Amino acid sequence: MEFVCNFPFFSIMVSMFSGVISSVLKGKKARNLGVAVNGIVIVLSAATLAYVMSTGESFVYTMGHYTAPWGNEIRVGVLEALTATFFSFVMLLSVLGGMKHLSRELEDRSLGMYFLFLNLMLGAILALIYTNDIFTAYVFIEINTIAACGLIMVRKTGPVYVAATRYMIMSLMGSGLFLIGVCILYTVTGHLLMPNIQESVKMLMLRGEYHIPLLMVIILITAGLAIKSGLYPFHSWMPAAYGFSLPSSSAILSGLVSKSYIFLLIKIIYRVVGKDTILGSDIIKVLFAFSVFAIILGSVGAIREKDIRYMNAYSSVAQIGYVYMGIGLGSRAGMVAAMFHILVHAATKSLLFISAEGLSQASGHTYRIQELKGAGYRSRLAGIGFTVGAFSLVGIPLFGGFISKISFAVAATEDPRKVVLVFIVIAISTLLNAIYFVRTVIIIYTPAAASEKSRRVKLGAAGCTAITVFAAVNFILGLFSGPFIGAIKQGIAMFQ
Amino acid sequence: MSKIKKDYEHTFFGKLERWIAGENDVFYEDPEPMALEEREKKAGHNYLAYLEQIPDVGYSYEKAKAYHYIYRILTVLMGVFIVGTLLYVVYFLPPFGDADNPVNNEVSRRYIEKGMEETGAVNIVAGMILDYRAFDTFGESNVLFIAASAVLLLLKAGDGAKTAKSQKEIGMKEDVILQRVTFILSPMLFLFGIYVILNGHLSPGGGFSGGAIIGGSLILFRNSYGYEAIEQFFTEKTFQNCTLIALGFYCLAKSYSFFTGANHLNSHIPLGTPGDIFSAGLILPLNIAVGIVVACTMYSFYALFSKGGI
Amino acid sequence: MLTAFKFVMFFGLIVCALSACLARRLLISVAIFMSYSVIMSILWVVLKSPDLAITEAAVGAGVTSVLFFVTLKRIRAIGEDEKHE
Amino acid sequence: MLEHFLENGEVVTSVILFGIGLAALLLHKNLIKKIIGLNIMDTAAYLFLAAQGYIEGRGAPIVTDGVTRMDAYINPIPSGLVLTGIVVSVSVTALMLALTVCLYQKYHSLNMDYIIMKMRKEEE
Repeated sequence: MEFVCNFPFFSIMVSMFSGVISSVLKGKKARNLGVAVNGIVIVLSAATLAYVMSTGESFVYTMGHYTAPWGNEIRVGVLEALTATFFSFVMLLSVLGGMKHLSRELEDRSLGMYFLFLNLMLGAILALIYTNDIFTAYVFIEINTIAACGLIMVRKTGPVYVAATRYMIMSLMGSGLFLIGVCILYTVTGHLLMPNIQESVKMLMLRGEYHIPLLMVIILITAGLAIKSGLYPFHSWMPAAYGFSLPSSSAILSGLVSKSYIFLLIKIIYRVVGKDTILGSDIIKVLFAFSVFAIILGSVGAIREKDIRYMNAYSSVAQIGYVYMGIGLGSRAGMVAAMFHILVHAATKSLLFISAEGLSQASGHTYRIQELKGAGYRSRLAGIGFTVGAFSLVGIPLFGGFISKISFAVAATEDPRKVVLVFIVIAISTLLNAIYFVRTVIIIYTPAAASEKSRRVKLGAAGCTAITVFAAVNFILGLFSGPFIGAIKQGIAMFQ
Repeated sequence: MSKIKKDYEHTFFGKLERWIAGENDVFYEDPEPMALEEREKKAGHNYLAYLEQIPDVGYSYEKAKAYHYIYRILTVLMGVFIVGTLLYVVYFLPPFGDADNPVNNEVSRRYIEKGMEETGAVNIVAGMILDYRAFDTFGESNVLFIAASAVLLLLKAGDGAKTAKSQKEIGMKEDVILQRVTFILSPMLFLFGIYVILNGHLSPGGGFSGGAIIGGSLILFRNSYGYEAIEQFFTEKTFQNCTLIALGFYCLAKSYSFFTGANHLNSHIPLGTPGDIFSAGLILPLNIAVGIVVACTMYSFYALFSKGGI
Repeated sequence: MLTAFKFVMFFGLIVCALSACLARRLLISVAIFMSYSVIMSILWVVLKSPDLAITEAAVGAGVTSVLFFVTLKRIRAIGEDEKHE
Repeated sequence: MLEHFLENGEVVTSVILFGIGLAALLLHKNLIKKIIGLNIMDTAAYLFLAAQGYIEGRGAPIVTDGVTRMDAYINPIPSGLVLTGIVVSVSVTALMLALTVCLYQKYHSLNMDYIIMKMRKEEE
């Protein structure tokens, strides 16, 4: 076995271990450790990605001395390595972008805790991406949930506690459903490792046994993960959780945490239940219906909001709807579009949250959109960043969001029953997105009264880098989407 | 004119218009402040009665109230529906207690037949969670650790605000009977916890249950003698160091075992004779590490809840 | 005999769960939840899983319930502090 | 059907408990009751899992007298999984209780709806 095969395991262990060490470090040291570990993880994941791309095969890494059905293992393919690299990259940039705010807002002790949660969350997200064992997934889902709750409540004000509690209640309901789904799945298949489960499911489908329990398992697991990732009817916790927390936290929560659950769902669809089984069920249609509601109503909610953070949060509801729409199309092209949109949205929404913070700092710490007049002049880089993010999500050519919308439309043409609906939904949602994003962009570039013009705010080196790189990533995803889509296609082909 | 406008604002359509215009909670009006105060006054000193009389949310608007009832009924219906569907599913599940069920396959056969030989543990469950499926267990101790950190962050009284009040122990009473009983019981519980941890690979128990028992004995001790007595040997520093050393050891030991396993190297850890205390390779040290983490965490949960500091 | 005992325990579990959710006083609710955990741990002994039984008795019935009690105490203390001020 | 349910008493009970716990978690306004509901839901899932491992007439999975035949012991896997799960649920419970204490400190109430209402009032 090549030494590079150890890298995914190293990246999980390094981030977990650094989380444990952070508990005794002072704030600044913990911060430096966290950033360093995040950098190491990016390098390790990128090396893994290069290796997997070059061999063109996925590999399995046993956690311990026992192989397939007996021990735990992780599995690394192109899609996993790509997602891990991209997610750790987005996490590093989100932390850098909100660094100034973090140091100002949190006292020393809380800063250390913040990075403890962040490191453990990074480890948990990596483990969720790589895992090949469904019960391991449950345990790391819980770590992810608690870490996300920690990131929300680190600010310690009343509204934040309320937001964290609501988040926990919804999340725990989701984990409960997921757990009972896993229990039933174990009961009928007798395995916990994904390839073995898939084999048994195939056998059971052939023999026509346990049809109803399997259907129930799919429903429960999908519902649990949909609740946790905030699909439309279960989105009520999202605006408060994203709105009240620190900008880095909002960026990470909306960009990575909810996306890691969706990634797990895609993995389960392909590697546990089997694509054919899930296509034969009606679950996929239900997901599609919910996603249509999510796209439209999330955008409407965003239009109604007057607070820029809430607007971003509601826009997340709509974008998660897009991802589920890709899954709900039920074709491989739809899945590719969904995966690509996960990447685009992770980069774009983090950019929006961070530059919104920059804009509000330049306007005297207000978050009301009306009062951000002229903020684009006072903090130029944040203004540019927000504009790039907004245009990308509206779907203007040159930006990443455009490519993902095109991919959704192309994927929809494969299914004659859904194509009209998808086109209408994309058109309406583009219009609605344009209303609230362009409105905001116009407001931030409306010249304000002369007295306010002088108040310029510096973002700091870290913040500037983060916004620049995020904007660059958006352009790269828009202009050179070919390699990414190719890698995603290769990765999804490896899933089977 | 203005009166008409005001009246209009209180009608359904007026509210709808304001809601569309972006005012969030037009349907969610405040209760009359008088009523709220009166209710609190009525509750008097009986705290529990006060808790029960916490006013229902002040939906002065009738329709919102109706919505609330509909929500309740829907939730009950949903619960009944979930129970019903799950019961329907249970009807199709394999029968209870049958040896031919899908769960009793080659995996459990290997664990039972080869388990003692491969892991050295007499207790098959301990061998399974700490050797075959050790990654799960590693995640689990991290769940405990991160929850303890989150509780520490939430409940730790600020360093500047160390007034007499925040230091006040809740529910502390000098009680001779309690102290006498604790004097005998607490060390025995402690010893029993150690026994459970050390015999985790031989008999039921292990790090988690033993750690919880030790934590329980510490809680009992603190409850009867006060935190001054326990502060002599257990402070926040102790908690942090113990957790760090135990979890760090756990992490390193397991990394070593995963690394050697995946690269097909010999791990050079002697398994010993099954049945001895010093056997089963890494399982005993891991059990001790887990036990320390669990004991510290359980005690610190209690300490944080009762005083706001360890 | 064992079957009858098991059914008594199932009945007890459901009654405990319902009454823990519906009890008017929180203290009683927590106490009922404690007995729920104890019944659960006995049931696990019957199901031949002594590891689970000992863990549930120590963690579920012991530490979790103590945490509930101490939370209630803490809340009461906060409530009383507010009244004195 | 009824006979089948009587034979599978453990599983049926666990499913009913799961429903009760889920309803309490969603329905109750009181936070402590919500947390109790959460615990009931989790233990119900664990009971479900533990019941799957049981095999009539076999012993606990601890090797006695050196016998390592499969037909002497019950399935050890569910026990291990539940052991993991119990610790997860106690950690989550502690975190939720800590949040409850903090909410009570700020808003002097355990009623979730009331807390949300008070929070909105303060924000304005």
